[in-house]
Amino acid sequence: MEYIYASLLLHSAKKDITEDNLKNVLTAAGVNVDEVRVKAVVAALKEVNIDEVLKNAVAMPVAAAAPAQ
Amino acid sequence: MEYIYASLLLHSAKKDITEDNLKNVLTAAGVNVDEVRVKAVVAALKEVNIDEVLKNAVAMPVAAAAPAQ
Amino acid sequence: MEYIYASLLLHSAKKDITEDNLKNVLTAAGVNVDEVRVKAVVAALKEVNIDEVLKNAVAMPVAAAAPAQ
Amino acid sequence: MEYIYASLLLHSAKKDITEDNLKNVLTAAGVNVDEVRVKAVVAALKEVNIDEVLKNAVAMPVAAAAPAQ
Amino acid sequence: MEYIYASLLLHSAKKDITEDNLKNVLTAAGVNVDEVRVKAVVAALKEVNIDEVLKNAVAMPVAAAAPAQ
Amino acid sequence: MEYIYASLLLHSAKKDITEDNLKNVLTAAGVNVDEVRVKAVVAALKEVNIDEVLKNAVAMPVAAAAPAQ
Amino acid sequence: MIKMSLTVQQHKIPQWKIEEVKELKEKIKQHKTVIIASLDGFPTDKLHEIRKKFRNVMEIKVSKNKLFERAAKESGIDVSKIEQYLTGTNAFIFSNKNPFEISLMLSKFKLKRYALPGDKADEEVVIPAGDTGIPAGPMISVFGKLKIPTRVQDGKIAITKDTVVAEPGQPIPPEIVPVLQKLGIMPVYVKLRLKVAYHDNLIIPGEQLELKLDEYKSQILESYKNALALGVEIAYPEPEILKITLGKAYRNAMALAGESGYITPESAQAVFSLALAKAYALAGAISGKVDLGIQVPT
Repeated sequence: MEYIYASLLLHSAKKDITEDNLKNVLTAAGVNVDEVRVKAVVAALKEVNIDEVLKNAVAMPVAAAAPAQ
Repeated sequence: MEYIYASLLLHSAKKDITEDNLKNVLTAAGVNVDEVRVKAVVAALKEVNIDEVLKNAVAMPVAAAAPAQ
Repeated sequence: MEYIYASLLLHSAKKDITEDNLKNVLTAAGVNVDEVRVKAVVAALKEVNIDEVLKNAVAMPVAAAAPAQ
Repeated sequence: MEYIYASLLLHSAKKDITEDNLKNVLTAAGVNVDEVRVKAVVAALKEVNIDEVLKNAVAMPVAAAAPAQ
Repeated sequence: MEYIYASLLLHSAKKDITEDNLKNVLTAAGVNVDEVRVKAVVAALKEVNIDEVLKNAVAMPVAAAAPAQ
Repeated sequence: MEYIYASLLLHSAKKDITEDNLKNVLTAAGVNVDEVRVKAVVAALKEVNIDEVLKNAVAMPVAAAAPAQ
Repeated sequence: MIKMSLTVQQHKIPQWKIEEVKELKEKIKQHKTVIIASLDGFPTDKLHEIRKKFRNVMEIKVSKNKLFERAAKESGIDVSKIEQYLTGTNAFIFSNKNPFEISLMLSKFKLKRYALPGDKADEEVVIPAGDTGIPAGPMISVFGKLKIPTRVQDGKIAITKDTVVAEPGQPIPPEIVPVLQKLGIMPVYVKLRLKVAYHDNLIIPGEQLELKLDEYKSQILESYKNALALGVEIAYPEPEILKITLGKAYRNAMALAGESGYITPESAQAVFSLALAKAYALAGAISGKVDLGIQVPT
């Protein structure tokens, strides 16, 4: 999930999710960056309206059934 | 949410959520780091069992997301 | 459900759900194509606004069953 | 979602979700196949019990949709 | 439920739900038509926005029976 | 959904869901009958225990209460 | 000469004060965190319990504000930023821990005291069944008024049943306060109020020091949900996310099957459930007006 968190961090900090930015963040977090993956994530996120996705994520019914132990 | 995303990034990368690590990640993301906040987050997350919180989240519906346009 | 998955694949790839396209995909997946089914599916889907269906499918409360441990 | 629908199609057709099979299906659907993504999806799905996931998905609300227009 | 199914069939086929239409459909299905009931159903449905009702039915969580096993 | 409603009507009227019966009902409802679809539905229903399916559907919390007018 | 010695005389500071400032300076120098905590209204005997509990983590010193201010100034702390907190009676906490951690530790350590008239209960106050040792007398009517069942046994009042006299947050009936003391029940929490922390040249006001862990938890949850949602949206190939994406794809397929009436053994349930839901909705909409001869679940 590192690539997703790093992307969300950038988005949240109002920075563009570019390959360089993503790599910087991941490297700073001590992640061994996989160039191809970075490219894939950046490309995929370009087609997504992140704000919209997050809005719906929050609006989601949090029927958080706690796992029955 | 930058501080939380950064923390989850570290957690996901199996790094300790220390002040230094957090500051590094935030700085790499271009965030103007607030020292007090970093300290607060680090102290709070020492008390919170992130894995436990996430486990409960998984029981949760993540329907998510706007229709792809 | 192969015919539905194949249709969704085509829809997702922004291709028309025609008999030929459906047959191609199904064949590539190693499915023994049943002409009647193909025709039926193509005809039925013509009457459906797939985007609308998907939007609603996703927006629905996904009252997650707690993962049985 | 193309890679996901293609995977489910293969699963539903009781074919192995291998890189080759996935590529064949995607190509037949006219998708420009991204080798890296195929690898990633195949690898990730190896760790997922698809039948289990689908069973749980059904425990969730059976979809639905706006009336066909 | 025959009268309801027949009404839905007519509605779905974009035909008016008249006494004659309803009787025709029911008769074709081999149902012994009850004139009074036909009249009552037709009259009652006149006051109902069927599309609206169906839309709401669908938006509801049809919480699928979890596969009992 | 016409084919489904017609099937349910026949089932509810305790008639066999044969191609002829289905065609009769659909024709009576003014539907332009698509032979292929009729065949597909009848064939598909042969593999399904409708009573069982309906029982489960009803057993479900089909919260399909009428919308308050 | 005489004048000079007079001046010295005037500025003569008692030796103990000099010693104390020196000690405070040492402690400031040796610790990264200095917290000023208010002792106003804080029972001093409880300070001892805190000291005992946390002696490996922090040192607590009660001192005069003036002396601390002098020590702080001489240690190079910008006193102008903390002098507003140097009023009333204060304790000074020295530690090398992150001040937020200190704050958490202190808030988790429940110190209890006896109730005073007018106090609210911090936890459920139960008068336990059993002998009270209180001689039968006017107290019987107090118990009666509070609906505490009693009987007299050997001239003493005995409670016959555990009885709650105050729920958490409720005021404690003043009449019962002496009884609680007699029974050794301490239903009120005391907490050291942290006024400000000085740490690494940062001044952190007390209200900021209180970490709301529940908020952190919900933020983590929200972040995680966001990550999953975003991951699902781009069908990110990671098992954690794929599980959800597969479920979504499956539900999409079922929805499409349902809406298009596509029947397979797998989709039949979805198809007929949808059809039935619609049928029942329609039946429900007219059931008040028409006898359909069926039962419509509502």
